[in-house]
Amino acid sequence: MTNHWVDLKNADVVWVMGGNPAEAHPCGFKWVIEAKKQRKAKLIVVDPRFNRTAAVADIYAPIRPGTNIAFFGGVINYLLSKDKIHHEYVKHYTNAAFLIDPGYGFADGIFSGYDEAKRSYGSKDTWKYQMGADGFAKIDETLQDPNCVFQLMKQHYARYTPEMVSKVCGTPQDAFLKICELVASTAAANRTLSYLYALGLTEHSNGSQNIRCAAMIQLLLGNMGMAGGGINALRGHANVQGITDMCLYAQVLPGYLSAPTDADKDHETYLGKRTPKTLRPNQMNFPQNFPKWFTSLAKAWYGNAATKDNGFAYDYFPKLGGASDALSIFNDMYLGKMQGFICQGFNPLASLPNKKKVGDALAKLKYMVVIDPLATDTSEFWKPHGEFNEVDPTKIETEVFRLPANLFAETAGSITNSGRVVLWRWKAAEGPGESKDDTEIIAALFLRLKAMYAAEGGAFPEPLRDLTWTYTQPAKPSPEELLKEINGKALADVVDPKDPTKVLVKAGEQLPGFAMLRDDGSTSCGNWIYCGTWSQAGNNTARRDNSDPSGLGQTLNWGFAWPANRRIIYNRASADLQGKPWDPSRTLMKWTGTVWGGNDVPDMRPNAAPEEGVMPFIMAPEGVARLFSRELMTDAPFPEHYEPFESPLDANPMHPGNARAKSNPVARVYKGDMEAFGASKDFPYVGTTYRLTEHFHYWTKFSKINAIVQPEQFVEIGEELAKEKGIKAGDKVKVRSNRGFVKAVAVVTKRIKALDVDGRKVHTIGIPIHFGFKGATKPGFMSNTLTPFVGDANTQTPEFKAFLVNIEKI
Amino acid sequence: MALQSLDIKQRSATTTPSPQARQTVEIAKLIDVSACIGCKACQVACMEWNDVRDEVGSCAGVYDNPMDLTENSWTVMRYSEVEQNGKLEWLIRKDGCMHCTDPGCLKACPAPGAIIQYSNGIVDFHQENCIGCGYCVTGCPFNVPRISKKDNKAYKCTLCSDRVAVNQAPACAKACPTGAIQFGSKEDMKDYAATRVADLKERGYDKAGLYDPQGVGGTHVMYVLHHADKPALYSNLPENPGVSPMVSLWKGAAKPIAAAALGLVALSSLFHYVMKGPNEVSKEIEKEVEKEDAQ
Amino acid sequence: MKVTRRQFFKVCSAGLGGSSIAMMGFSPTAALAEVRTFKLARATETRNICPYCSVSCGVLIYTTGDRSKNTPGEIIHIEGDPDNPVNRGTLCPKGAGLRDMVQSKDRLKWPEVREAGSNEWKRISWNEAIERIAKHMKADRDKNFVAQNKDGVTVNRWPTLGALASSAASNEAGYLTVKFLRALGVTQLDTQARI
Amino acid sequence: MIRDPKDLQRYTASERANHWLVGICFILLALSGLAFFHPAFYPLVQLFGGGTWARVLHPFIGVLMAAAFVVMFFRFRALNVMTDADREWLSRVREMVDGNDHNMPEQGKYNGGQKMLFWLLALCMLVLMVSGLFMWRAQFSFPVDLVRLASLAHAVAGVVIIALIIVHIYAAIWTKGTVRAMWYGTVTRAWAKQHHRAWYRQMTGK
Repeated sequence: MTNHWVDLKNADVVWVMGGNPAEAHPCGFKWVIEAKKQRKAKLIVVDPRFNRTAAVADIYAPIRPGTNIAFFGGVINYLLSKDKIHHEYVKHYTNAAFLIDPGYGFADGIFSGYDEAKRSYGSKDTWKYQMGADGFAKIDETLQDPNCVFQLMKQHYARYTPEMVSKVCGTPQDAFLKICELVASTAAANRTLSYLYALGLTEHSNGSQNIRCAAMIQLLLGNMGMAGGGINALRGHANVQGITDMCLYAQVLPGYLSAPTDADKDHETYLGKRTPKTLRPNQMNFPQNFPKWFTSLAKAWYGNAATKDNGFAYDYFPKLGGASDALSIFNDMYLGKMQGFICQGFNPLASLPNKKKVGDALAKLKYMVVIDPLATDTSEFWKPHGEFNEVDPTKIETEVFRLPANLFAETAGSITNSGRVVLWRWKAAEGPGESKDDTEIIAALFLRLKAMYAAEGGAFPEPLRDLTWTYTQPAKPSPEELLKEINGKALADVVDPKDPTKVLVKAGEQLPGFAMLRDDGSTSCGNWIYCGTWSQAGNNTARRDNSDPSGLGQTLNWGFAWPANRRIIYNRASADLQGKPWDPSRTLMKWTGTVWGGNDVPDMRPNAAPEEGVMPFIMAPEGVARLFSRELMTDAPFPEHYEPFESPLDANPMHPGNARAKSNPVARVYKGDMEAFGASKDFPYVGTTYRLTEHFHYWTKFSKINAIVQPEQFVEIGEELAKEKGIKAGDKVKVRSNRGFVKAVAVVTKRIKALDVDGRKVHTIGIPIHFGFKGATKPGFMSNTLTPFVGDANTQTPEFKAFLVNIEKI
Repeated sequence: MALQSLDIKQRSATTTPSPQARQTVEIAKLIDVSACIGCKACQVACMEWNDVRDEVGSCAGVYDNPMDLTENSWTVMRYSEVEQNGKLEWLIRKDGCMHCTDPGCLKACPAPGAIIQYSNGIVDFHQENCIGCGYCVTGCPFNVPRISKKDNKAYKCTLCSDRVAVNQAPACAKACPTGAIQFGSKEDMKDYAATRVADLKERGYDKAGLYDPQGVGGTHVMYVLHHADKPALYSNLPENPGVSPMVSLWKGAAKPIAAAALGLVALSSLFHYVMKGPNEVSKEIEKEVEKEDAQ
Repeated sequence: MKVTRRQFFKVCSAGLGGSSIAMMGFSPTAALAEVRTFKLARATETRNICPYCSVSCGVLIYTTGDRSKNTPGEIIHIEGDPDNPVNRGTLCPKGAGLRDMVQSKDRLKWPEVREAGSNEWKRISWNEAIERIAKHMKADRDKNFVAQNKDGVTVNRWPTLGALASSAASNEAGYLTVKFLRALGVTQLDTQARI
Repeated sequence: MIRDPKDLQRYTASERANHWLVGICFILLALSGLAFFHPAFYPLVQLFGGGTWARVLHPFIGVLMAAAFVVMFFRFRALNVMTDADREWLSRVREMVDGNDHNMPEQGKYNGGQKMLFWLLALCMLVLMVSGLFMWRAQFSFPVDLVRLASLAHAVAGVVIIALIIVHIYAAIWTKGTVRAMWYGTVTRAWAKQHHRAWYRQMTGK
């Protein structure tokens, strides 16, 4: 979230598309209801199903799964063609005025530079800015240059007419236009729209571009950085934000530091590539501090073994050789390239696409370690559970270990909510039996391996030998010690760069914030964005002063929000060029004459006077937000509609003549998975998966109370399809995709309507995800038996939201 | 003896009034259906606070689960899909005890002290006094109480009388994520409801209104409805609920009339005997029979 | 009430006994109307955070006892923390039922192993579990570690161990996990966040 | 009372047992039923071991009574067919009540009043039995409106039957020499001649 949960109450319009907060985040959704009650806000819901969020919406419109970009494109076209944009904001705070390479082009659904053989945009040179002789990007403040982003954008989205939107999405035109009108009303400086989404946008083969669309609309309306505005990813798990921040994934190191790859052969190359050049004069270009962050991390991990001479233990950091994400890992596993697998609090048998493939992959391992509080389905992938899991254990050689971990109530530590607020939790009880904290389990494994390497030697033992492990009880690192390490401390006196005699932080002291980080090895910090969580003042995540003097819900003394306790990021954009708030009644930030002040921690150098022209988007080397994403995305600089990989249509209605442009032309598809896609003649209906409010993923099926309120797997179908197929509510049905089938109870509803798409009728079948063969709910099939093994071209998030199925009564 | 954490207004099967001197605040729970997302948090919070768990059931082709109120499910969400003038609405109502001012259950209950109405408006069942006859079910105009198959006692929402007694809100009201359930004095709740109704009218729901049915003297669980003119849309919420005339007659007029009638019959018999004397076999006939014997 | 024959005889005899006692004047007095005692009285309250979605609602966990040495507390109730500015004491159906998750019948209590080809779990000690896992890992790592790629660039990675990390673990647990895995050279690493 | 071998057998042992089975059931049912009906009578539940026991036992006793009554009904049905003489008797019942039975028409084994009582009891029993089943929540579940109607009907029929039984008992007490018929089965011939002359003739042939 750019904003935070309570801030939703400051919105005038709330637009939910690609999420279902009433069901998945009810307690956060209260702030939408609050906005409706207190500000007379209007709620827009666009979703294939009339869901429980729609039940309290002011406007609901249906949409065919997988066609969000067509819808967004239509809204962008409406805003641009009707001139309903926040002009000042767009001109100064976005890259609308930037000139793009004249070679840039877009034809028949494909952008310039496409390499069909590699299914990628090999050269993205034409997607770059025109650079001036001064070394900065060229701009045209009049926005008239045909190569400026603004004009290119107008041209690109002119094709997304209301008729086209309706043709592609199946959304009735009048509903679409009503939504456009309401969205456009927030172009006014004193009105804001808050955009809410979750996996309904991300779980598509063009998921990242979906989100970019929403961000572009918010920029055109001038709603980014505003109270009651922003792009708000609702996010799934309690600490999905924190674990993402800690970067437990291959591409980055803690704090989103891009991890070294094979191309970064040494420390210098590595840092050089990751320290961007400023693209416009006077901009902060904050990422240029990358070397300070990386060095401090290396010092936190390898202490004295990380020296200037060895590139701060650069070689201790493994280099990424290729794709590495849940899909690629399981594909490698499936191909027999993996030996072991550690599964910590994760149930991939249920949560990755194509259950059959996942199970087969696990069966090829030599060993698997499950660390979990619960007896998950994954831990028993080898065990026959009737028709729900048909396997032959005698043929599965994997040795599976199951280690009991403590749950939230049994462990202390911090978590980070989707509003980026880091909060401390206290231990309430002991875990059952012999269960242990995750940290104890990791420590046990580490200490054993370290001892074994020390005794026997082996491959590259140095990182294990040198890894800092200075915890008071090495077998039991305390969360307090760990958070202190994450925050970081001064290893030597940290001095003011402008005045070396002035000591800012004494050696040994906890750092107050990331501004103190140094690239000379004098600071250590496990995660730069968490710097400030445990300063000399103590544990800031445990702060419990919930006072809210501004009334905006900022509660600056409650826990600690990264970065720098900032509650709304880009908040400098809530004021105009001169530093006056666009809406004084919701002031976040204003120029006081000497410094930036207001009701938040400024997202700006505090003394950067408006005359300096330092723009609000300090993490971008341009200083402004990108309507055109240059070469930063793999698949498009402007989002473009492509069909899901399993589409009920024969062609992309926007590019009927070009088969290459039917689905995302650069999305990765593995061998075998392409063949496993189904065709619309065999599987004529669109399947989409989702959560129900009564359950949380694959956990609450273990909780009796939740099993009581939603006991059994079902699928939802519209009345019209039900009639066609002779299905009544409560009947057992079989839903098939090209990868398998599930049996479930039919819920027949008025809430899913057949849509009129490109001249044909498209029915949608809704498939909740929460059930499996383990737990207190009735044993059932896993919905991922049906889903296709393909992900978003940028993030590889699987396409769970749009695929093809058939249905029959049994 | 400690005995009473809330003042009692009336108790079942008791002909004399309870102490009435203390004036306490009447409370109410307001359910704003227009803000309800049907998430069932109230259902779960209720089960959790009251330590009741139903058996895990099955899906019957609808979102409702458990399908109906039971001795372990004191509140359930009822979902109805309503399409009017081309507009689809998903009307979701939290069903449970309404805590009537004139409670039909209490009226019908034959067991003294099994049903108590507190002066704050809560109608509570005391299972230790309950004899399991089910008259409360017969008496209730909202079809709420349920008799447990396990112990044959009647159960229903207590409005968390144990929480309210220590000045806490009912578990459902505290949990409700969207604030669709509010809890406070009945007067405050009515005022708040008025603001909600005004908001709904502004949003085009001309017939929005408060459901506080006077047929049962008003209730201590009230609804804000977008279509107050058609409560039946909300999974058959009764339009004009009242204690059934049959129940009123049975547990009302019938009682004194019957007692009087029986007394009258018994007394008439007595007085008849006293006044007319016994109906003995006449001497004449005895003699006749003796004569016959002699023959 | 369903009454079996045997129960019925019991009923008869008990009824007879009961009624004769009653007739002699031993009838029990009716219980007075008292509400259920507030069940949290003197329970220990701990502030925590719901582990489900990322609204991260504050919760209050109530345990029996007072944390004295001999009374390991049992969780008796969980409800919303009114101080938390986001949830303000409210909880959703998942959060409101957290106690049933903590006390789920499917909680793991001790380390177990399922050996190759077996159809069952075997309980093992922590020591054995860690030993066996570490042996597997070391053998795998020593065999499959890639110090340099084919272009001679030092890459120091272990490509044959995959790891998927929880999105429910604490920041500290996540941090320690990534620190450990990266030190081993693991690159086949991903998290729930992607899904 | 001295028993005379010439006394007339009015009821067989089995008929008497049948009657008293119904009678005992009735008393238990009336006591427990009244307890449920009116709080003033609630303390009567103590006779049954408390409210819950009373609630549990009442319907079972009811079933027993119903069964016993059905037997009794078929035993006595034929004897209770109304005749013109009964109707005549009934039309002059005031005289009877007044203690002046000299001019009452000749009656068979049962007079018009007894016959009417018989049929009214049968009717009440039927209503009680059927409505009682509807109200028996421990065993059955019927639509609530039906249960409400049943509850009212049960109460009304219950009160009526109690009143009838009071009349029945009183009549037995009032008419001296009657009660023994139900104790040991016989009545004196004089009693029979006085109150049921037609039956007397039939029995004695006189």
